[in-house]
Amino acid sequence: MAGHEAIPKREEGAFKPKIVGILCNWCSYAGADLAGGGRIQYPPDVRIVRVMCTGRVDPLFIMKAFTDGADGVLISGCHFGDCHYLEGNYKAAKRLFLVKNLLKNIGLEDKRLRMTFVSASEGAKWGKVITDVVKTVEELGPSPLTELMK
Amino acid sequence: MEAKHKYAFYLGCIAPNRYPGSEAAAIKTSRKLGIELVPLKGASCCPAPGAFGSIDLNVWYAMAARNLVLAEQMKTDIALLCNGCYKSIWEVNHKLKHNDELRDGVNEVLKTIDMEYKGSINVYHLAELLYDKNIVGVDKVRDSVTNPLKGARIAVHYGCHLIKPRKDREFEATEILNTESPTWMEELVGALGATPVEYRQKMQCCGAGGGVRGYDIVHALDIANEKLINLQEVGVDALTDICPFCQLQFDRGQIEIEEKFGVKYNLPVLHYCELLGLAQGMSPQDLALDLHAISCEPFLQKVL
Amino acid sequence: MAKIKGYPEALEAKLRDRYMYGDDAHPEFTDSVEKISMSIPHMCYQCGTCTASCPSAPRSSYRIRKFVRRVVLGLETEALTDPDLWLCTTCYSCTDRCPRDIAPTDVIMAMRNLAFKRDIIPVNFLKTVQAIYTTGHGVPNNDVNRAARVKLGMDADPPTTHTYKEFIPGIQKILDYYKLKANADRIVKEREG
Amino acid sequence: MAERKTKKETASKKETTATATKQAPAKLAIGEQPAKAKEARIGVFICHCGTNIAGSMDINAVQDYAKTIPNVAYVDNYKYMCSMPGQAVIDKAIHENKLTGVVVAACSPRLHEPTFRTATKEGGLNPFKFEMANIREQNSWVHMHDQEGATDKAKDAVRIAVAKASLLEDLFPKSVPVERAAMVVGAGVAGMQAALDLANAGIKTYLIEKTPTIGGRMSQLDKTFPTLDCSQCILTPKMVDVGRSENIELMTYCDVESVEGYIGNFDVTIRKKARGVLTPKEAEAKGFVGGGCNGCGDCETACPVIQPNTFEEGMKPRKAIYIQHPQVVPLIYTIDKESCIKCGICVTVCGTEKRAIDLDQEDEFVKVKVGTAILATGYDIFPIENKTEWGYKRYENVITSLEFERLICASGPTGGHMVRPSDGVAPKKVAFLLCAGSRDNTGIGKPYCSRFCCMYSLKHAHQLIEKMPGCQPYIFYMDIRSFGKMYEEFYYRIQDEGAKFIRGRVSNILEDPVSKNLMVFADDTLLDRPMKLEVDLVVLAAAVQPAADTNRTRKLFGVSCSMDGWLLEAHPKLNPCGTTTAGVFLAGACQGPKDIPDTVASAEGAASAASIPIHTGHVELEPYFAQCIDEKCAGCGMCVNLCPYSALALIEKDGRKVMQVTEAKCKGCGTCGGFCPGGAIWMNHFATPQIIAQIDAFLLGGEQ
Repeated sequence: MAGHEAIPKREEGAFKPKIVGILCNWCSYAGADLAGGGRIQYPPDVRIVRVMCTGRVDPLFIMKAFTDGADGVLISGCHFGDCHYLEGNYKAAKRLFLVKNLLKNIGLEDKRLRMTFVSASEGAKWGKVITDVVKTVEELGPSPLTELMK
Repeated sequence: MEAKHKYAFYLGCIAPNRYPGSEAAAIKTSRKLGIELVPLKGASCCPAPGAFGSIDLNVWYAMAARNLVLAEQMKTDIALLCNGCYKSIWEVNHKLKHNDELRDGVNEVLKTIDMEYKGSINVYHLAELLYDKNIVGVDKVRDSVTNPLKGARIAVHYGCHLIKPRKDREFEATEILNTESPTWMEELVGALGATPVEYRQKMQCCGAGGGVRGYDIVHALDIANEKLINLQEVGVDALTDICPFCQLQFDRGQIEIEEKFGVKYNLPVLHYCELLGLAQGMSPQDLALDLHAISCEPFLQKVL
Repeated sequence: MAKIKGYPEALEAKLRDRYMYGDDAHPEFTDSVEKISMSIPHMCYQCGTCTASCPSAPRSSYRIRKFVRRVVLGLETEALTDPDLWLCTTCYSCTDRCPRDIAPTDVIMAMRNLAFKRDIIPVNFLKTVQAIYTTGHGVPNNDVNRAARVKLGMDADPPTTHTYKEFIPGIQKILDYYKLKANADRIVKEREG
Repeated sequence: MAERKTKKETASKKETTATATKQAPAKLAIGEQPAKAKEARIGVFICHCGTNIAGSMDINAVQDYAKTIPNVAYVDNYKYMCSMPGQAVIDKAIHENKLTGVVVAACSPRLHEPTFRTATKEGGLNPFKFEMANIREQNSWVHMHDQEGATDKAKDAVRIAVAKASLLEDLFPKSVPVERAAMVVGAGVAGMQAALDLANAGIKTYLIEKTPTIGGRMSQLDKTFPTLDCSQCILTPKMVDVGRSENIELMTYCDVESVEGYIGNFDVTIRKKARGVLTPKEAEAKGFVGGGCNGCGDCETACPVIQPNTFEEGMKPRKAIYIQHPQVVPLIYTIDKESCIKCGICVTVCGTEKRAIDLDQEDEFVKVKVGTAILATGYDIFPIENKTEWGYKRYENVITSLEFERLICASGPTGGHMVRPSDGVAPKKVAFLLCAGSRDNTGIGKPYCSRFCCMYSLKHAHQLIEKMPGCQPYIFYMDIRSFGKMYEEFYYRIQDEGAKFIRGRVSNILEDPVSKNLMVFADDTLLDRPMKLEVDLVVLAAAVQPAADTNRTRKLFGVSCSMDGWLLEAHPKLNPCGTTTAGVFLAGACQGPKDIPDTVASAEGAASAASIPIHTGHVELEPYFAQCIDEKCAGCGMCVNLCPYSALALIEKDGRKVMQVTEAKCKGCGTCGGFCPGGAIWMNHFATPQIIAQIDAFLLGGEQ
């Protein structure tokens, strides 16, 4: 039954996190489409940018998102060993590791950046991932950078 | 040899209050195997999973949690010798460790008696420790035997609540996870010099659990009787168990079966700790075997 | 439950309306059973693995598959008033084998809990409660056993609540928290006077 | 997806140069708004998809909002954008409003991007000036109870899409020639059928089989349902055809070692496992004219080593040098290296004429080039002993359905005499357990229905009744799934023949230690009574799972799998034979449990799909490849090692080192672009400025 119940609505004026989701075309984006077909319900706070492979994700995209005031960034690709381009997701994961450290150094909770692995057949899992990512960011609250940048 | 492993010895009800021999045996024999059992002072009934689980699971959780907290205060893991107690103490510990909502509920109640469940200890069945080669293991048990139970044909009753349901259980010794055709108890029996005997429907329940023995004794006895028939078919000198409640059902039960069904088996029923005691040279008197409803004499003559 | 036709009692019993009506069903019963049992009986596909594993089934009219079915359909009264509900020995063979990964045993326990809320409960269960309330033990010590313990060189009473009676009030507090003793006494009195 | 697109597209093809270098227009600082973005005129088209989208969000609100987005020159909505009139709306709007780009807010681009690219092209724009906003699969369907949230998300999605569309560039798909050859992996009935179809269509086909013979599972079966044809009788003609076909290069006892390249040009390395026996061809190559194995079998007779025959499910012995059964194709012996003791007796008996046996033969590697490939790796039986309650491997007389097939088969270990393993006596009562390990959510068995067990168990019951009068089959079932043509009629027939159907799942089985008979415990759910049935033999209709090395093979071809390991089709309904890797197709049970008719049908489907690019002669690749902006390239060369396809290289250009992309090798993953410290790599259609623009649009644009 998980995922099929309506998502509890936020009360008025509650913090609505802004989350950027960068998805690979072959696994996670397809998985997200499958979640749609299965009518798996999840919170609407993540905005999706599609790339062919998570390997395409330039650390600069992530930093740009945060400096633009994103409260969270989700990178999602294929499971290791399943990359449509053999090893793009490995390289993305390696890079993200560095970015996480960078975030810590500039005093941003590295929990705001998440990499997940969702295959084209894991619609239900996609629902769980989004729900969980949103929950995490909600708990962290608005990004401190948003204030700083102003 | 001094004890390497120390446990809070959770007694339950039937062992200390009906078969004190098994309690005595457990303490003596395990010391010889490097296990020190220290009393868990102020422990109560586990409480009976059948009765309390049926009435109100929340009470069951809370009462079991109280016993667990006593051990937590001693900072010692629990060892016990009864499947029923294992069901309550191990399973509630397991549930509370993995379910925050449940734990908070229980601590709500325990607050009224200035206790708090932390989930800081583990719970083990003595039989599990005896078989687990990282603690004792069959070989050590064999080496501890001074009076091998040569020539005795002994069948094993595993009981239910130690091993079932397998999907929730976690044992270091994975052989114990086999609920359909386990043989680890047979290995332990073999280690005592006796001959383990297989029989039909070995894994069937004794019939006493779930409050049935109290609710409909004839029904409960009929289940036990089916097992006794299957045991008679292969011919055994004794039945061994790792659960005093099963033991009660088979030992006292034979008397009741005779009254109600008019059949007599005279099959001695001993807790594995009692067998181990005999094999380690304890006398029938040291084990208060005279308290058994069914005389162990014929069996004893064979092995002593 | 079946509709009453208003025949004389004997006839009513014989010709009882055996239709199942939509309004027999109480979805909230299904929900509460699932909550208490922490299991998923609504996923049952009625394969009968449970009944086939059950030591009580061959010697009684107790059918665990039927009880699970009643949960699926929310047939509360039919389930809770059936005396067979108390014939489960909780051997967990069904739970061990259920291909749908349901825990039928826990489902039965949940139904028993709900039955107790309606005062439906065999007295022997309550006697255990009373025993524990006074002694801390479901099977308390007795003199024969005390003597034997002494012979074994042990204390006449085990190092449990029997020896450390100061723990008994705590136990009573817990049981009173759930009004268990009060209810037990009341029900036993009603049954046995 | 590439070839699906190209089928739909007819974009004017400008032959692009072999290597690509990005010229000035893209010299943008990251995030800088390029001039062309400013004069971009984007048309936004919002689809209702009936109520699929309109039902969960306020389309008008989205439309009104879209009007306020920079660069948006026209906004419209329509009930079904993908319909002909819907597409006409786009066409018309492009002309009337001089649009430079198109955004359609509708379903997933994975579904309709090709459609709307065509529409964009019809309107006179380059098809790649189109961007899609997914407001169905990833919005209306997943936020059905949150109208406000869905509407806001849709607004942002449109804004993000417009931002990208404003920066999109004209692209021209690259056309590459397709190698006029295909490969089929696995030579069961699916692989054989696919190979035959391809071959008959005039395509050179390499048929790769890991075992020494073709035929697969079907050759192990005795009869087939519901027609009761003898399985071997209808299969062997195909096997012979495969052996004979001029266009099929049969490679048995071979594994796929590695795969490189892309649709039209796969370079596949094949490991020829050392057979220890030379075919006549190989012998001739070695100069032994007229030599090589002729299948006489003298070696087998002489061989002293005895092993269980896997083809007979281990119920029959074979030698270390063996053929699996009399009808093998090719009829060439094989030496089992594990058990061979190299005594050399076989070499002697084979003699100096044939000189067929070479005990020291080593594995060889062969490279072949193919345009398309079909995976037909089939299934295995799930290790049913893991369901301990039924005692398989613990009780002698509990067997699997596949073992039953061999026991009842005239060419089987007992010559077709149906006897039980414990004592060789013919059984009088036989229990069939359906869903043995299937429809099992415990994590031990398989959650899915294995699909053909019901039917073959009915067939087994029929065979018993027919072969051994007086033998009573009991079929323990939960549901009989007889969905195929003439299947329900077959069920009716078997019931009529006297098979007893018991609607209950067997909880456990106990063996009588003396008679070795079996006590079967079940609940007759229809009678509502538990039953304890003593039988002589139990047949488990065991669940099936993907064949052992499926996972290894699929990874070589870049094919995904579903959670239970079955290979994943491109679309479950509309593209069941395709995969997400262009040019790779699926046939038969590797995609999911299938009976023979479905397997053959899917094989023919895969063959036809795989032949299309080959007959077309060329395919158009997504022009998503990387390009180097020489001005920015520092020639550090760090990207070169990142490329999994070694498409990048450092070259000398006007006296300095710059990176150069070989388009043909580049698959457009962008791993290099994601790394380049200087931002010197331009990823077509996913360029850094375009993606940054999307991020900015979401976070900086919009109603704060």
